[in-house]
Amino acid sequence: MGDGHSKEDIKKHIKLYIGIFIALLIGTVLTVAAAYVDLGHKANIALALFIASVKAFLVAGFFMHLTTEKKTIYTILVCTVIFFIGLMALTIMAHYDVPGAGH
Amino acid sequence: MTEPFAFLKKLLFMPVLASEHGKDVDNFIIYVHLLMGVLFVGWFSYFLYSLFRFSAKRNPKADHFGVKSHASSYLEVVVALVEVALLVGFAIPLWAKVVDDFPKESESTVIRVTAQQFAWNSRYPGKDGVFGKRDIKLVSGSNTLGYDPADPAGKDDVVPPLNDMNVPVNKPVIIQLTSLDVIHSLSIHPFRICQDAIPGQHVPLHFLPNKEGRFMITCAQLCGNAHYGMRGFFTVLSQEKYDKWMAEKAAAASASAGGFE
Amino acid sequence: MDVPYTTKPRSDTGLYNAKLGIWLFLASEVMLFGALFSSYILLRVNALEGTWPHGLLNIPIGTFNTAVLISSSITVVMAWASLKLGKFNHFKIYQGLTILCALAFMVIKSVEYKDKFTHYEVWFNDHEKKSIRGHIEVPGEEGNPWFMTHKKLAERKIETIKIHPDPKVTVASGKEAHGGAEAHDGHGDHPPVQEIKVADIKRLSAFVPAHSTYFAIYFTLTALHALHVMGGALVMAYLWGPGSKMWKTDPERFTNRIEVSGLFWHFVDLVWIFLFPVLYLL
Amino acid sequence: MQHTTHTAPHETSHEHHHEDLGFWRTYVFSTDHKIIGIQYAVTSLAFLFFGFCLMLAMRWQIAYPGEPIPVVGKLLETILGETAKGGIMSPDLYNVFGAMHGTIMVFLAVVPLAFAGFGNYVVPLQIGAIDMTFPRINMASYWSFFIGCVVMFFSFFIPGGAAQGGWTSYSPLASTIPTDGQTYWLIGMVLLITSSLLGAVNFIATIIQLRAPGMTWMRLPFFVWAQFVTAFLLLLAFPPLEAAGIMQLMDKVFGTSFFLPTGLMVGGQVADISGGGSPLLWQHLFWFLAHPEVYVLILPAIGIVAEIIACNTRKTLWGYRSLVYSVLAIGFIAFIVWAHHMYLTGMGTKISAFFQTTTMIISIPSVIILTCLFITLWGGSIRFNTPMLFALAFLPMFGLGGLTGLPLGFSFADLHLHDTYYVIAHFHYIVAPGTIFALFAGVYYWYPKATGRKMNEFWGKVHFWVSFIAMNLIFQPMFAQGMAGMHRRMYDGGATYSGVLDPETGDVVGLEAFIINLNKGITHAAMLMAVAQLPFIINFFYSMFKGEKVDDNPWKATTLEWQTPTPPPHGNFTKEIIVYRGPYDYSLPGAKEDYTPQTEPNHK
Ligand code: HEA
Ligand code: HEA
Ligand code: CUA
Ligand SMILES: [Cu+2]
Repeated sequence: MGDGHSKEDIKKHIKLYIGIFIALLIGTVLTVAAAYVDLGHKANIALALFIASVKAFLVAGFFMHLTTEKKTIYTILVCTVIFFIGLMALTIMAHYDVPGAGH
Repeated sequence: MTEPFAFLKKLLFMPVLASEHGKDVDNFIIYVHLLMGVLFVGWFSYFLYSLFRFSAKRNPKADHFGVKSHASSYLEVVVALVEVALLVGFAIPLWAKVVDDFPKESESTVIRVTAQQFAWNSRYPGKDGVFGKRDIKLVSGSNTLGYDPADPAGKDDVVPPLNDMNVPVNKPVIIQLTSLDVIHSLSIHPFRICQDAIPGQHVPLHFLPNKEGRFMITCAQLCGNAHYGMRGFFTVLSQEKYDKWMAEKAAAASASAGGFE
Repeated sequence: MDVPYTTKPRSDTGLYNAKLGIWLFLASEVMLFGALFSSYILLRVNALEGTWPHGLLNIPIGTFNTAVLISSSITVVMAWASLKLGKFNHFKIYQGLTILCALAFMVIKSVEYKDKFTHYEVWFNDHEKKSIRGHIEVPGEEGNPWFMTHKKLAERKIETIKIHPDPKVTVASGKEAHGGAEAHDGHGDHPPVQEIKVADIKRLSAFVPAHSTYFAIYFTLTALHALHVMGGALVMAYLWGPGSKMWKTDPERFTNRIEVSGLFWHFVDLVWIFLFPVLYLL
Repeated sequence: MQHTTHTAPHETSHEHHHEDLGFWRTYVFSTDHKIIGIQYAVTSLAFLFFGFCLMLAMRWQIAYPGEPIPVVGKLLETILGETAKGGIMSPDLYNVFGAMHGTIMVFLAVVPLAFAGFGNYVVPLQIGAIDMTFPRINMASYWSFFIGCVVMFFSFFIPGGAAQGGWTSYSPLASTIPTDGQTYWLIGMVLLITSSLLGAVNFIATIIQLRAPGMTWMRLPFFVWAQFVTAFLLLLAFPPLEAAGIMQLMDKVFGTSFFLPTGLMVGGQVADISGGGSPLLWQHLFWFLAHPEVYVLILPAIGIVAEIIACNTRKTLWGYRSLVYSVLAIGFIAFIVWAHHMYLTGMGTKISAFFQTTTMIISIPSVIILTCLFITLWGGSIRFNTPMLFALAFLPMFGLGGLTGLPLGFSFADLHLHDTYYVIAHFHYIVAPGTIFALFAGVYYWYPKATGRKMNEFWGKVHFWVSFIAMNLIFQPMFAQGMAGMHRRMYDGGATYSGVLDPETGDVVGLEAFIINLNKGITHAAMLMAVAQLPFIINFFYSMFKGEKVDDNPWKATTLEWQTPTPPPHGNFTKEIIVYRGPYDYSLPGAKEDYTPQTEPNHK
């Protein structure tokens, strides 16, 4: 397991983990609070998804060590994300692009 | 028109043609098949020749490297270019015409076609040129299409018998297509049209029939055990005959009042 | 004859087998939940004006459950870090806490589910009339029945039922709606109990999947997520109990197992991070 | 967690008492990739045969609508009752058989044979690994597949029979047919998907982690590359179908409306559902899998063909790198072409332009692959043995099928061709005389590795020539039928749409009689095809015991699977494997023999 995971490193990591834990809790509170503020429907959605993405980044990046992962893993995940976005975006766009749009 | 292709169309077993844009469809199919034909004949001859020339009997010692030239790359580029040409020059603009360039409703025969297991309902707007109001909340066993019986615009709507639609020749047709139950597909080969009828969705399509005659509607989407029998007729008439037919049906409709199935 | 790289990473990829394996598996999970997510969005933009229910979930409980799951993900890294530091006892504690969190999550989730199964909406044949949400009383049933439907009412030849409509409350996103589970006695003013003729009812449904596409996707997503929680909890319980013997024989491999199961657990957490706002708040 | 492997005790017990595993652990619940490969292969060959039998019955009905099925008619009536009354196929039974032919051929026959069967047997050998990375997951994958097969097979015998919504299972049809067939189908699919996912994880991990020293990426046999990309397709494309399957199952079992719109009618009544779903959502999720799935059907086949062609031309594959980049490109683009199956669901200009473009782009790597294989022939010294014959026939057959994909790829031409027999002919040319021939080739080619004996050459050639002719007689006329406007999934083979007279003019409306009559010829050819399989089946079993004994490397091939004893023992290799060279060093200038195995060091 070597890299970055020696005992000293781990001890440093633990501090980071606790920091992230607190950030996640704050993020949760923020998400709920933001939902009660009426910013307009679209803005509410955007904000909620933004906070969720930040939290997801913290979990994936640090708890799952993705910030220091190997190239193989990155390649796999990047492809996956591209395909996921393709699936979602194209399906939804196809829903809006129908015959007689100018009709 | 396309004399040089008449033979190819026969060779490809294409059925009669009775619509304006159908010419483009046929020509386009032929262009693609020409590309395919060239590739097939070229590669196939090469293939047979190599099998003959390089059989172990004739050529006991193989050459590790074989072909050194990269001529085939040019061939691949050519194939790609032809595909781009077909795509940009024909397929995309022609498709745009089919799905977007709708004729004016006032100058067309407008029909609402609703598929159901296993028949085709049709509805014409009648004299006023306006269909009755439809509301999804009104849908019930006796009013499957959800037309508002109170709406005056719907009173003169004409509903011919199932599976039988008529239109005048040389006048654009707009069909608004939907389905009651499962997905069907309205396919009329002589017009080179095909469109899925999807419950919950109303998809418009248009074409210009340019030949009188009686044509068959095929259901092109598996829709249950009698899918194979979901046949209908689409008849293109001269304007006079059409008017006569329409008058008959309109009279029948007002006799039965409301125009409901 | 051992399959190589079960413990030590392969030098050119820098990975041991199980780590690569779990990431591949997670990639496919991304596509699984991703497809359901896409479906959620499509169904939602597809919904007819005003038919997408809002504010029917219990936000405080949801928030609390989110916190529970987040806590479990810190304990799960701590469990792994403890092993890295060679502190097996700390590992036992953290791993135990993780499993408890998982259990707590499941218990809370089932309470939420139960609430939904006994909470109703009634639509009327007269489509001018607005639907009513609330708890119902049905003759022959004690208290608030589970999973009642208009079909069952008709089958039992019941003629009238009573409904206790939910108080009006303001929910997330400032929208006004009939309150969800959080609007129990206490706040809001209670509209009077109404008597309803079964003959007037077009549909009656508890907040079950069949209620609406919203609840359909809510239950599908959360149940699938809950299955993952249970699966993860089982594996972690195994590694906490009988599986932990491996610490004595092959500590490095055991640590790897904890890391790999942790990766799975974080993923489950990650999914929830998105599910919570999307299902509860928007 | 589930991704850990062999526990240590298991391992040691292997080392010390080899024979102790007993029959069950050695042949049934085995974790050895070779046994699992053979299990997959045998199961899927049985289903291949079964899928074909379904089609034979259907072909009879298409050619002779309403006439009792010869030979098996009575039997069908006994087993299935009402739906085969008097030995005549009912429309429901036709739809059951049609849906299950598609499902079985794709998910229970070709994929498990090409990907899991050959893949399991050959990939670890070819990369010099002792087994798959996760042997126990490998076993779980097979058993999940097997249970899925049992569920699918069992569903024929429940009341109302198996699924009848086509292999595409479009909602609302599939979810509103009142029988339970679809529910079984969905449960079966979830099991099959699970199996594929486990298999895919295993293949990818194996290829990344367990390559022997010296086996760099560019020294991998092309078959391994093909399997690698295939595994990714399965890994990432299947989950959306699983999601869709779960949703359709919810629709069937819990009365939800994921795919059912508001106002839907079922059986003439307004459906008692919440509504609000989208039928097209199912199609998107289905085709998101099903297009990549067609490459799952073809890539392993291409891999097999490449191996056999290199070996039997005694030449290196021409353009190995282009081949590799092409399959990678196919693997990537395969995820964004799916909606070319949905042009006629009501698609605007922009989206259709996008999907037409990607569809054309993905055809280019296919052209490159075929070109490379064709050019490989030039300068070779071609041995026409049975595997080679099948592999060679694959090329023009796949070519024909692929080329006829091009018109379908344009939405404008699809107006005329959609859902006609032209589509049926298009993909059968790829999967039947294409993939199936490649699979036959693979069976003939690797048979000596698995059994130590060769299959009989003479009967192999008979099998080849009759099959080759029959296949073309079956599928070639379908192009004409499709062009003429004959649609697929027609219980009476299109008779209803044929030869009606216009009461006024007396003109014939609909399909011409001779187009319908082609049905008879096709059916007879399919029967010939069935007969042509007899030599194969007999040869297959006979040669196991009586076939000509051969040494470890009967084809004089270079890749690693031929560097092991035959059949390979548990653990595969008896010597340490180090790879020194690319996979196809045939007829190297200056070499003693006309092949130089990958394990041969350079003597410079
Ligand atoms: C393995 C299976 C497989 C493969 C590889 C392909 C490959 C392709 N397919 Fe096909 N397809 C199917 C299986 C397959 N398909 C199935 C099963 C269906 C029907 C599903 C259903 O509805 O039930 C279908 C349906 C289908 C449709 C939908 C039709 C419709 O329903 O209306 C379309 C449309 O774009 C399409 C296009 C293509 C294209 C462009 C390719 C391209 O990738 C092809 C590229 C290949 C080439 C271009 C060949 C190049 C060859 C040469 C250059 C050499 C020629 C030399 C000689 C012949 C000697 N296919
Ligand atoms: C991989 C996929 C695959 C394969 C290989 C085949 C193979 C064949 N298919 Fe099929 N087919 C489909 C996939 C496939 N099909 C799909 C997806 C559909 C659409 C379904 C739908 O509409 O939903 C379809 C539909 C379909 C139709 C259209 C039906 C309709 O629309 O109503 C027809 C019609 O003729 C047909 C015919 C055939 C024939 C004659 C073969 C022959 O080529 C079969 C040849 C097979 C053999 C010859 C078997 C040999 C087996 C052995 C030798 C076993 C040996 C055993 C041991 C040694 C143990 N198929
Ligand atoms: Cu309607 Cu098929
Ligand atoms: Cu496709």
